[in-house]
Amino acid sequence: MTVVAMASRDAPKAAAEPPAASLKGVTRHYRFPGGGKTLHALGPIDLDLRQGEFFSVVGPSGCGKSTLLDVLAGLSPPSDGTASFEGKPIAGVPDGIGVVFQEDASFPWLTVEANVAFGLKRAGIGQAEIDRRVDYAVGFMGLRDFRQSYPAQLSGGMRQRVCIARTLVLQPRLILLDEPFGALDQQTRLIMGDELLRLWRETKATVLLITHSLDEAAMLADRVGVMSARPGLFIDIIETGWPSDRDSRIVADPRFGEMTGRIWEKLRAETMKHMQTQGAGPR
Amino acid sequence: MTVVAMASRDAPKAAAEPPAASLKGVTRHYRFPGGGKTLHALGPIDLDLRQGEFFSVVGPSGCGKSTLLDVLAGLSPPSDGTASFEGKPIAGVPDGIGVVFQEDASFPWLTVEANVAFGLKRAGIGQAEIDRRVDYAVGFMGLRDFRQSYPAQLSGGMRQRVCIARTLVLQPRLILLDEPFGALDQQTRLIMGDELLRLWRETKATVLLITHSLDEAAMLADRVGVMSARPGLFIDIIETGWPSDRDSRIVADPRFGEMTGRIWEKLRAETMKHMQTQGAGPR
Amino acid sequence: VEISITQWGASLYGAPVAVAIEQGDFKKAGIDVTGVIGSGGGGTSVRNILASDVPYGEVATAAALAAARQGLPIVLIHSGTRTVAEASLVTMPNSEIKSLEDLVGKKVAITSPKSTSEMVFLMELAAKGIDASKIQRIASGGYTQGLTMLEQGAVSAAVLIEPLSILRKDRYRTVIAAKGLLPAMTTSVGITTRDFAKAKPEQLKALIAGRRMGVQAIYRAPEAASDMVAKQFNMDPGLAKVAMLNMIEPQMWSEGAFSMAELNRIGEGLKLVGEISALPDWGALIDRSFLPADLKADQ
Amino acid sequence: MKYRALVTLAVVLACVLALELACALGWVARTVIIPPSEMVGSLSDILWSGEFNRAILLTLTNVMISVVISIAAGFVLGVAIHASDFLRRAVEPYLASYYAVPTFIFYPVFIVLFGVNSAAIIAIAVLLSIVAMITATMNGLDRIPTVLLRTARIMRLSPVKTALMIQLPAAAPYFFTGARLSVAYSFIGVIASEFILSGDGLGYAIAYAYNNFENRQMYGLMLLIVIAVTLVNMTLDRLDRRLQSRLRR
Amino acid sequence: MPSKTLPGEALRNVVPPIVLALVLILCWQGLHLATASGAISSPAATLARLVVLMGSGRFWLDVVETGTAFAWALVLSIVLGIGLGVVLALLRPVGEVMEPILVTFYSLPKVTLYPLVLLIFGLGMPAKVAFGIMHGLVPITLLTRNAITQLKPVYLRTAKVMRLSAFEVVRSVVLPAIIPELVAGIRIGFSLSLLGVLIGEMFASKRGLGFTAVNAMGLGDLDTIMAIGVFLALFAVLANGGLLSLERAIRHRSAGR
Ligand SMILES: Nc1ncnc2c1ncn2[C@@H]1O[C@H](COP(=O)(O)OP(=O)(O)OP(=O)(O)O)[C@@H](O)[C@H]1O
Ligand SMILES: Nc1ncnc2c1ncn2[C@@H]1O[C@H](COP(=O)(O)OP(=O)(O)OP(=O)(O)O)[C@@H](O)[C@H]1O
Ligand SMILES: [Mg+2]
Ligand SMILES: [Mg+2]
Repeated sequence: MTVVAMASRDAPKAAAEPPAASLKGVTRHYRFPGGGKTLHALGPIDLDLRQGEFFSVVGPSGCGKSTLLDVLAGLSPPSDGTASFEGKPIAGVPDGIGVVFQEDASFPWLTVEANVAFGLKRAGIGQAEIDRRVDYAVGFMGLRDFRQSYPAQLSGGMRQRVCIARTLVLQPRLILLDEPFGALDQQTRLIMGDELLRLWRETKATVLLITHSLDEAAMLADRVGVMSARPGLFIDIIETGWPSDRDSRIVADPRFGEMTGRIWEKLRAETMKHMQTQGAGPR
Repeated sequence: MTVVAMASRDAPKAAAEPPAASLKGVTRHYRFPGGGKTLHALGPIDLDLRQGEFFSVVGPSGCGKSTLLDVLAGLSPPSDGTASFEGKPIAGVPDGIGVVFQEDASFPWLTVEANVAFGLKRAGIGQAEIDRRVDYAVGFMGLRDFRQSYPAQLSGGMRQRVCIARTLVLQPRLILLDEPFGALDQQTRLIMGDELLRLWRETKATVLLITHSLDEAAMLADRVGVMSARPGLFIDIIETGWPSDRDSRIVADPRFGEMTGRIWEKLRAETMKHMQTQGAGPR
Repeated sequence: VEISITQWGASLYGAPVAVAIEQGDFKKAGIDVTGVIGSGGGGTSVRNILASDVPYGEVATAAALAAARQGLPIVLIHSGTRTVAEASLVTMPNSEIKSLEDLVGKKVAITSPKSTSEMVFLMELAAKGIDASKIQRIASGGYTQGLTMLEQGAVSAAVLIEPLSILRKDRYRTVIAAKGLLPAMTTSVGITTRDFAKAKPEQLKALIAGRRMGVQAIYRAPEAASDMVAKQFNMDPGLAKVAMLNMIEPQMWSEGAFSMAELNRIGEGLKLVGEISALPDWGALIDRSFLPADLKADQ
Repeated sequence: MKYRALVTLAVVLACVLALELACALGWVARTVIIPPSEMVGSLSDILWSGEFNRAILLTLTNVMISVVISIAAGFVLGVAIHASDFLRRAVEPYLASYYAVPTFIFYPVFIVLFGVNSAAIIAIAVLLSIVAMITATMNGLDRIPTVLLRTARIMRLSPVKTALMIQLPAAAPYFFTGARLSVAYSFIGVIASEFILSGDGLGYAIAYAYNNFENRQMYGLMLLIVIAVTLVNMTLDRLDRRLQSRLRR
Repeated sequence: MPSKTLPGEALRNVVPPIVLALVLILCWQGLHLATASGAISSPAATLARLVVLMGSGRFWLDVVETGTAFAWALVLSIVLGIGLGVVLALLRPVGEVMEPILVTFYSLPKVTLYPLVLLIFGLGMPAKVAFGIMHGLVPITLLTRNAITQLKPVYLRTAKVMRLSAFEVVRSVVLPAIIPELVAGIRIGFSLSLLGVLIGEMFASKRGLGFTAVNAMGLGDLDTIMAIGVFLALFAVLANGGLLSLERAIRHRSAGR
């Protein structure tokens, strides 16, 4: 039995079915240390993620995308509103959610293999089963020749694949990806996108992908959510209508240009607005 | 008299005119320290940059794009073949060339203003003239409100604009840009691209832009050079035929999708080829 | 010029020089002593002297001998101090130790192996006819460290020296003092290098003459001298007075003349601690030519 | 890498040869420095005769105890200080200026506290070396990328497991750097204290030889210390580099 | 750009060290009370002694003596250290060969070399200064070299493209770029050269705080020992605090991301 078979559930559902995750009136304020001032980073957001859909989020830098992901992952509670996963309110990190962060999160002191097996070991799964799942995930991510390597010996893109594999073997029902290919050049990103699509098709998990790249958003997703400058709101949610067996070749499709053009139109004003205020950034 | 007027020369020429810069059979080998082995990083390359044209280069990571730029800038001599700028062979950094590097090269210990004036001061230009040129460049790059700020207080995009301004005030006749917007998200890149186009139109300098982004290459350039995996060769040079008053809105043009599709087609195989060998990268 | 005196400021070896500086005796003798370099004693003093522009100073006899043995080009030009009377052995006030004999089978703190403190202790034992091997000597590293060991009960008695023993006299009981028990011996000598002795005999003569005036002044008016010493040493005047007066009786300071008997006594002492195996050939080490005529003879 | 080490060795050897030559030609006085060949001879005498075995053993034991105490206590203190913002703000200004105060002068205080024995020496050495470990521990904990801690939360690890399985290995190279410095400072602390203060150990043996003009013995002992410290240092340095290279991304 | 420090922020930086100092003083008092017959001087007695000391001209002579040696040692350590660091960084192979030697020297117990220093420099100021430099020079050299070798290559490439001369590159790019590291190096060199000078004074000297401290040790005068210790600690903490905030200000301004 492969990971795929185990992870597979029913095919994507109609909107009527209960959503995988849902946000209602969610906002997030950050408090500055010392002063009483708060920063309104996000929301209010209303969003239902459909079971098994591929949803991508684009928006200007600093608009609250990572904050949104934090709320969904249960890493930080919403300031207002409610977030729920599979019908249950999110308090703490729920079971069944996997996250791939923007930064390289591979453990430098473990081999690729040990990195991928890390979560499984914690979950108390039998060794035989661990081996099988790690084997599958390592192969799937094209890391077979590097099983015994340490992250320092890999390129940035390969390390990010290690992180994806590590998340994947835990068979999450909701996968949250925060700009996972940020370190790669565009060509490699497109190819990694193909792998991500293949993965999504095989596991049938619900995927939320945060990205800066319009191509990526447009090419990969069933729906693209376009966010405004901070405080982030969804100013548009676009249904792409791509077939589920799509791959990166659709960038050559004229409808693809149309799609990115449409997203770009929406974003342009927001980005311009944002750039004027980005001088003394928070970091 | 503005920078623009001073820098402006005749309008772009036909191919018959002497080229701005030219490479003939240029290759570049790197010697590994210790061993006698060498790495064939680039070429042989034959390339004429036309006076006043906007030429962009795309290619898989590690294919030798930066190496090509180094040769043109006179930072490293070709191993074989000859490189010339304005008819004279390149030995050492020639006068009249400006470079914007991939990494943030703004000097963190200087204010924006002092950064921009840095090269002018070294060139022994009078203070009044320096003030005028800095004033113009700072305004042109939208940095007027940040003249007295230090780079640490700016976003990555603004720092890169500081570097561009610092190069610009020296009024180079050939501007080499090595992935200048690498640190930015795609939306901001597109907007920076518009500014770059404006700059190019006003100064009439010859521009060579290295980029990872197909959109950027396709949208900005008169010609796009597509390079093969290492050792880098031009596998295709595509004339875009865009009008010179183009801007980022052409991404919505169906011909634009067609263009990127064509470049992508060329690159896909190359990138795949490259990914298989990128494991233990040099860095 | 600057000269070196061992234990300057900490012990009374340098008292004549202090007095001579205060009274201007050196200037009278034809040399201007502007400063004195002190040191922890022992070989450091000798090295200091060798490293100086005017390589003259007063050092422990043992150190001078050690230097000469290792072939350093020094000569002894006058004798300095001639007693170990400032040394004593103390214990806690409530201790059962009343005499040296009570120490048999016990532990005693000395400063370090082969040091003056050990030598004096062994000489005291020899004077009393006690077998030194029956008493365990512990090296503490210094006098105050020895006292701390004593207070913590790690040893039954500890060697001590003035002026420290005067400062702490209320806290400890003296088991035995060297004063009155041990005879005179040459504990310090004035030295210079052989080259300097050839090059600048006048300066050396002046130094010895100045110092002699200081010695004479001490014996003439001990109390006034002690105030001068206190000033030079940056020492409490009351303490200086007690310490100086204690040393008048044993005639601590020599005017400079050598005494073979006193030299040989220190030689025997050094043999006792194993520092040397045979008495040195004093004749080869001593150069009496800088001494005033009346002090040239052996005394 | 190997090549460079060889060149370094060659440079050192050249210096030694130059010194030997200078001594042989009488450019430097024998009373100042003896030729390296004699130092080596003296060292082998010292090792063969066993005269100093006790002192060597004592010094090494003290160094070892000091190393163990400062690494263990330094780690615990570093963790505690890291955990509390208040403590951190309280301690940082002092850590920066710590080394300027010669710890040795407090020796009398320590002998009151610990007695006149190795404990006081060890206390000085610990005082000197513990700071390196505290600083390195704090530094290591600081530099754990937050994304690793977030990953631990996503995997729903308990705080204890997070500490053991994420924080400890992630900061381990920094801890090792601290441990390495602790070893160096323990050597410095023990030998310097012996030299200045005590009546025992290798440091004292050098001071004694110096005082008694036994240059041959003094240089033999100095050579012994230089060689011992160099060997220990090089070994730890190599390990350190290996660990650090894992962190290089 | 010095950011406006709110009073609250300043308090948060100043209060904790003071609280810690008070706690330490309490512990000290506790030790004083706990040890028999007050073998350890009380904070009050130490303070009284310090006041007496500071009232005496002799003490200030010591301070001037130590201060002079220290100033020489520090200035020479900084100038030579930075110079050597720049040379070792620019002549890369030489630097790589010399680095292990310097690192080893740094971790040597340098007191053992003191006899050698005395034998070479003789006694007094030169030996003290030399000993201070032996402690302070190497860390400054290593930190300078490190800072330059880790300088982003793009700065040097930029300078090259602007066709600057080698001298200009060092003056207007290399040195300004490493100022924060230089200040950090100077901070460490400061502490260590002071330590070196004091240790030097502890052996052979007629004046200076190190000499006075050793003298007091010989006499078992704990009041004076503690007073000198406190005086040195205060000086070191204040001077280092100043350097530290300078370093922070520079880093804050130029923290390149
Ligand atoms: N812990 C925090 N404390 C205070 N402010 C924060 C914190 N984290 C984020 N912010 C602020 O909240 C806003 C949203 O941040 P967030 O990281 O969610 O943006 P983002 O859309 O993910 O940006 P990017 O595209 O650059 O990753 C930003 O202005 C940021 O400065
Ligand atoms: N100084 C050097 N010594 C040895 N090899 C080098 C050196 N610089 C570059 N290379 C190698 O030469 C090849 C081309 O490098 P180059 O930096 O030109 O590629 P690139 O196309 O600019 O890559 P990227 O898109 O990642 O910037 C790479 O394989 C690289 O590892
Ligand atoms: Mg983010
Ligand atoms: Mg490149």
